[in-house]
Amino acid sequence: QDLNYVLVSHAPDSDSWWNTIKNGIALAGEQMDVSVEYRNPPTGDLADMARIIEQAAAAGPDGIITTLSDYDVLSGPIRAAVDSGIDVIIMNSGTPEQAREVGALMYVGQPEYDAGYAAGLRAKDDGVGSFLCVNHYISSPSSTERCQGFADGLGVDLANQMIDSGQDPAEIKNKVQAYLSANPDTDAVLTLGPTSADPTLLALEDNGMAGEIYFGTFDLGENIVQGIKDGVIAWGIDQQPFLQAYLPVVVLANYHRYGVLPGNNINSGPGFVTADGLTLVEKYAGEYR
Amino acid sequence: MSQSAQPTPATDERIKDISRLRQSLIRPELGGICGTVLVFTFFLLTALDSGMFNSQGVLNWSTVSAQFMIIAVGACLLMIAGEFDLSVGSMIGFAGMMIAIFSVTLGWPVWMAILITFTLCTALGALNGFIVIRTGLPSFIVTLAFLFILRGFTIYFPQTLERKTIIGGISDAAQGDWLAPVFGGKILGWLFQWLGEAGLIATFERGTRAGQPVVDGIPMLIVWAIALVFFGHVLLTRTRFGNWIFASGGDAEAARNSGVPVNRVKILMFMFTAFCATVFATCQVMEFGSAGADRGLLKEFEAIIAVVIGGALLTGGYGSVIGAALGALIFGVVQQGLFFAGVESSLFRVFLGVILLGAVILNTYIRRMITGER
Amino acid sequence: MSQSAQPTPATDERIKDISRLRQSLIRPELGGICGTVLVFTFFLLTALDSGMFNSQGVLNWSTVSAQFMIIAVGACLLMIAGEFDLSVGSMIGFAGMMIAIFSVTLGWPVWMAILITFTLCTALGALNGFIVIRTGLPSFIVTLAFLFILRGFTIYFPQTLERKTIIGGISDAAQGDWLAPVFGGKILGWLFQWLGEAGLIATFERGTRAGQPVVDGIPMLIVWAIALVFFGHVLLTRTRFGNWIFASGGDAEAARNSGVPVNRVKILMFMFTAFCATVFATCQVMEFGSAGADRGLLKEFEAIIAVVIGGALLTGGYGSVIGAALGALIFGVVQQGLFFAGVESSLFRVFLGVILLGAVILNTYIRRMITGER
Amino acid sequence: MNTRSEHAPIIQMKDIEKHFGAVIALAGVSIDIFPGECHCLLGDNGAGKSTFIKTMSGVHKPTKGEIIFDGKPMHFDDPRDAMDAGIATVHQHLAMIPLMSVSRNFFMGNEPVKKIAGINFFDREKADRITMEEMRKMGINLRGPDQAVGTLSGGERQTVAISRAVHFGAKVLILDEPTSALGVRQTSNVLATIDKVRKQGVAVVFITHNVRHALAVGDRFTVLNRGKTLGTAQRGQITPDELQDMMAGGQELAQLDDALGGTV
Amino acid sequence: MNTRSEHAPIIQMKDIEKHFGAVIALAGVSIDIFPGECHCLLGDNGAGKSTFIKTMSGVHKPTKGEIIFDGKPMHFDDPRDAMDAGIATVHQHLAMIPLMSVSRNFFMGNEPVKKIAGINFFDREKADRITMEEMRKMGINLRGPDQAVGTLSGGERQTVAISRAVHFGAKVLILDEPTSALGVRQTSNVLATIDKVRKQGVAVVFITHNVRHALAVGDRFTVLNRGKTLGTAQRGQITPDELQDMMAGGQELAQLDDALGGTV
Ligand SMILES: Nc1ncnc2c1ncn2[C@@H]1O[C@H](COP(=O)(O)OP(=O)(O)OP(=O)(O)O)[C@@H](O)[C@H]1O
Ligand SMILES: Nc1ncnc2c1ncn2[C@@H]1O[C@H](COP(=O)(O)OP(=O)(O)OP(=O)(O)O)[C@@H](O)[C@H]1O
Ligand SMILES: [Mg+2]
Ligand SMILES: [Mg+2]
Repeated sequence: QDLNYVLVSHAPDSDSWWNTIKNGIALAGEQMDVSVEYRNPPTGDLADMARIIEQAAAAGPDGIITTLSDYDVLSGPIRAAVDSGIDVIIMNSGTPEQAREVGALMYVGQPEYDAGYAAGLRAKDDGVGSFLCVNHYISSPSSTERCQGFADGLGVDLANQMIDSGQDPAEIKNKVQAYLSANPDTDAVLTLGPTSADPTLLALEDNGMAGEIYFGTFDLGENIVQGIKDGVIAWGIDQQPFLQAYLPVVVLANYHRYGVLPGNNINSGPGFVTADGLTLVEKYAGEYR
Repeated sequence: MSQSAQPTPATDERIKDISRLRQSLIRPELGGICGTVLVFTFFLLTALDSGMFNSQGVLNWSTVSAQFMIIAVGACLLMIAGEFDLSVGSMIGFAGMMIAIFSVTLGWPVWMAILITFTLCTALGALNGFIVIRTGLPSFIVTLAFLFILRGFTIYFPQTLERKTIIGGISDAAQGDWLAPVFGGKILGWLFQWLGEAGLIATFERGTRAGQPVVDGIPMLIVWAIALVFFGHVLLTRTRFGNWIFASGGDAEAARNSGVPVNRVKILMFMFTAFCATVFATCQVMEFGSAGADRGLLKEFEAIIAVVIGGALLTGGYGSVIGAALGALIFGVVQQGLFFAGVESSLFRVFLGVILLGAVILNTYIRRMITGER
Repeated sequence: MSQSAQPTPATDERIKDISRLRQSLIRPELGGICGTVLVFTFFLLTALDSGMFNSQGVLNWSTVSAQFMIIAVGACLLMIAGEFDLSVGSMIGFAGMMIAIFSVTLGWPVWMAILITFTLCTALGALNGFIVIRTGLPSFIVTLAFLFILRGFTIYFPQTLERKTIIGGISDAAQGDWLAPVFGGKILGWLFQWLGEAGLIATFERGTRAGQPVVDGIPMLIVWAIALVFFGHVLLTRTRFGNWIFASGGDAEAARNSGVPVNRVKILMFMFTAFCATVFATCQVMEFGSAGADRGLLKEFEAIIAVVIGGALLTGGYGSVIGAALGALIFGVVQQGLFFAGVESSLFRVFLGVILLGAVILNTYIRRMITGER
Repeated sequence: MNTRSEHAPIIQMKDIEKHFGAVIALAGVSIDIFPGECHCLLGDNGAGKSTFIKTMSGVHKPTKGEIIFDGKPMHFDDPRDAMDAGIATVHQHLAMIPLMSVSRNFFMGNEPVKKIAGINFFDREKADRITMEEMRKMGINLRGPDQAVGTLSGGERQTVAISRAVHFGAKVLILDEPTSALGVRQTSNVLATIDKVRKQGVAVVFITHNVRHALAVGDRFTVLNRGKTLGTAQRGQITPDELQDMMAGGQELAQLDDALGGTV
Repeated sequence: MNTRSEHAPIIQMKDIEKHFGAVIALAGVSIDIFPGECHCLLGDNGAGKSTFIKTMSGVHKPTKGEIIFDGKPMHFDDPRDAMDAGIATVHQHLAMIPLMSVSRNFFMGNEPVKKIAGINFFDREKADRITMEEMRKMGINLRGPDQAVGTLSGGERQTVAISRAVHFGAKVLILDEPTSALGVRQTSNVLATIDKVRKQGVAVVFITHNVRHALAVGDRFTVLNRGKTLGTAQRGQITPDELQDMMAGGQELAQLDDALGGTV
């Protein structure tokens, strides 16, 4: 284990989606025989995240894998890390251009706005004209970007179609129901991950709109996969977090050992997971998917 | 003796008169009652046609209020006993996670997982109380420490055991279990079925359940909330233990001198708070079939807010469970009502803060009238 | 009179002896000092070769500790004055957002944005204090309301004005501003330049800044922290106002009777807390160039924890700014050190809770020795 | 009145010591209390009077020494044990909770219960009725049983506390400086109550700094000084001046008294 | 001692009324205080004594009435104004903060300052020195000036409070029941201090429930009853029994006193 990589995320401790990431780097570390670490700001405060990147740089690893969820905040520390001789790969959020700007080797991921936009276009094709975006993490900018992208893809104004649902499942469920009964002509529901998708599923089941209303979601989870299977959820946008974590480790290890580097960025998503070909997805949802 | 027996004459020329009506009105719950009337009036006027008051809408805000009520009852009794619990939210997350780990990861029967979790969590509540009693530290600090410790374990356990922070599959495990429906089931389904058939409540017009009534029963969550409020209210006002709770919070030293087992009362109240949090967690886990490491965030504040809106005194010795329940109702109705009324949702927090301030000022005024405090 | 003048004989047969050494050791900061020594020993043993103690590493945990210190100083003085501020975290988010909105959305010069934000936020602090004083409500409740109100506005404003919850581009706006570097700049650049050239600290290996030292100065954040700690310490221990702070927190009624302007002291301390939060927010915004709606979450607890670890009494009237600064240092070093030591990060909260409990118990013991309290 | 020779003592405190950490509050105090007597406990501030009666009423456990109650050695684990045995105490810092109603305060720790469906409920009507009655007996007209104690005057509170102790059939009634903050009228009220209670055969332990209050109702007088007893005197065996001197620790005050006309 | 005829009054309180919401605490009280006299304020619990002296010391603003200090009408906005004018008060509920050191308490609200670089700093050495000195004068041996007040006994705290008031050159010293919780020795200490202070020409207002304490040092006696004054009497114009009767509201107590030997 001569090589040593650190992955710094922007997610608070409890965000379940990042598990896949943790599992991804752990597996890659094992397979490539390098040591990997996962770090994150406990409350999801991006300013704290900047400090963690600085800390990681101070510890002098061979490479840092990190997100670029706010270019303003993170570009400084990342560039400093790059300049002090540490190789950096940007994953998950940010854009390829921004990654190049800060001097990262490459970008692996799915820009949030673009993913939302793609989903919006797809929904527009399916005849959706209005929607409800269930934002369970309103204070985080990337979640708002997803909703904004979706609205722009549909070509409508976001306005009041995004709700601050909080993270309590019962509150999410009841808020979705409240919104839908107050706005019965809503065409579609968009959730931003398992935290909001699971209660929304129950809410739709309860008020009989399951299968009736157009339902799309970001990210996968056990219940989401089940929902897709049952035909309640039209699609899940899979940005394949596993790849976002796994590939950078592999790339870095190979680069450091053999000097080989892919010539381009890797778009891990957006891939739309629909009812077709769900077996593996189902098996590993929440763990590697 | 009789000759010196008029220290307070029946009428006191030094006190201006207070009308009978006003006197019969001032009760600890008055603030809560006013608030409830106000809130309902407001939403009846602004959101009547938004579906907030049809059967579905009513169930909607009732469920949310019931949630708040469950934790508010525990927080209320504990606050009257003079202590505080900031670890309620973390306890909710922790309890849910324990049930999931026991039943899914370890594969125990669900009833056993639930019972062991209840034991474990009330024991943790007792530990909280024990530390507060033994060290004499303010419960704010002790339970703040537990807020962090419990949340840390809630994230750490599933991550090391299952490599994820949401554990699902509890619904499957709970299939056919005898205890699970006590928390996750619904009652009176036949009544709503009948109401639906009789056309008294709306039925689904489309979708998988077309023809069924939109409300197919009362969730056990609401039953638990009512039961706990009833239990708490009777305990507080109708039993000697209730008197001890007031006494412990009013002045622990004086109560101890009078023979009230203050330490026991306080520890029991910490355990009861933990119990309520566990009920909350169990209902949630049984309804949603999964436990997440982020469940219950900030619930401690919500419980305290409901209790304080309901007229309890933050420093103990004064309050009412009915008041706390009304506080929870106000909280739930406002939160959901804003959605029905279509108010920009990020303003909810602003409303909450303003309501809290207003309610507390009103309650202080009422309390001063009742107790003659200065 | 002289004949009755021995109420306490020089030696009292009813008090057992306490050694001189022990007596000279017991000071309010003792807990903080012990903790600091312990923490540094621990990390020197476990994380020495992890880069924690090279120039970059030191700067890293110093910066984090400095952040905690800035809000801890305010919280400490306020707590000694007998009050509490739960709205610190929201105030940080709010202040940052205001600066961003003024300078980016409204296009005002940055210095004006900063000055107006400072005015606005200290005015809000004064409002907090004013409500507490006028209504006699516990500051826990009042500032809890403000926690929600301010956070609500921090989300609402950028969303309605800019349709996003993060506002960037402040760095560009701050270019050439005279006030911005006071918060976002660095000092002693020449010293580090020289150290780098002399090969005493690491330099960048590549990029546009190749050859420059990795640490190119001491951030103003650290300067602010030191300045505020110094100011707070002198104010508290060396001025009459400091005596008034102690008195207001120790017993407001007694202080008032002795002619201490308690209300003024408390309101000023609320304003100072808000000022510290605004300093924190401004440094952050100037360093990172953007303001987000989620900045400062839970910072109120972190401030209180640092203060309490540093030996202040939650109920007021006792504490030390140096202690609070040490508490912040411990907090920062532990938080960053665990990363250096490679400990599973979800366990951080567990550590934090345990350290908090341990520190508070130790401090209580020390305080009882000092004050003879029972 | 002084029934000392007729009865066995109801409480014997033998060689009681009590240490608080580094402070020795009691260094071996022995006292006998007889039924129907009013035993005055006098002494300087910090002499240990409150500490002494707290060991008697089960609040503190003595570090050393023995308590013999009704002929049997007793170990009180907490105040309830002492109360159950018949020792009622009105503490120096009032054992009343201002925010609670008079009737709840009156029965605090001794609530009457009635069984409904096998469960013990607090019998509020009974509590209210008894409270109103007892208060009327003591000459206090309440607005109602649910009036908060916080609205009563100091003298009234003291009276509630004493009548509570008497009501619960105490064999021993301990009063810790009940008159120190009271006006003349309230004071004579309290003293009259003590007199009445004593005549009912209850043993009264009465702590005061005021020699005249002590002499007004006391049968025997024990003076504590710095955690030790200076001995017990019978009524009539001691003059007020002697008692005063003992309390102040001997002749020290003579000159001062002179200057002020000997009227302290 | 009674310098009444020689001087103009230092404080005249004219027709003071004070209402708290629905409670009329003072219903028009007038009093003159002369330099060098000890003016005793007596009365039942709740008669309004504390409220009255609080209006005098600037804690409360009177609802009606006028305060004339040294011949000029005065309006005290807060206690500092009164202190600056030379009125020092030792309040019934002690104005001491247990967690703070003796020297900080001694100077609370009156901290000595020294200028360093144009900034006023709290002059600690001076504060410590003066405190130790004053305490020694009063016969209290402190461990050090930074000993916390919480470690002092009740009598010692009272003494600190009084010596603080005297030290700051008060022209008027107001003491609200300074002796109510004190032992005999501490009480005589306090009375001796009052005597000494009075002889220095300071006007003392002394509130007590104890007729004997009042008679020991008082020059004039004013009795308050239910917010009104029953008039002021000169020393020698009134017998202790008359005073006692006035305080208790007349003859009501006669029979009770009989039963208890007239020694209340
Ligand atoms: N819980 C305690 N911890 C430590 N010391 C104590 C405690 N209680 C009392 N003491 C000390 O024991 C001694 C006796 O105190 P106690 O209260 O019994 O005196 P007292 O005779 O009742 O005085 P007073 O007349 O002022 O009420 C004092 O020195 C006091 O400081
Ligand atoms: N801040 C206040 N608010 C309302 N009522 C008050 C206030 N302060 C005093 N009172 C009332 O005013 C009356 C006079 O009180 P005060 O404290 O002046 O009596 P006192 O003569 O000092 O009695 P004591 O001898 O018991 O000290 C009482 O009825 C009291 O309840
Ligand atoms: Mg005592
Ligand atoms: Mg008074």
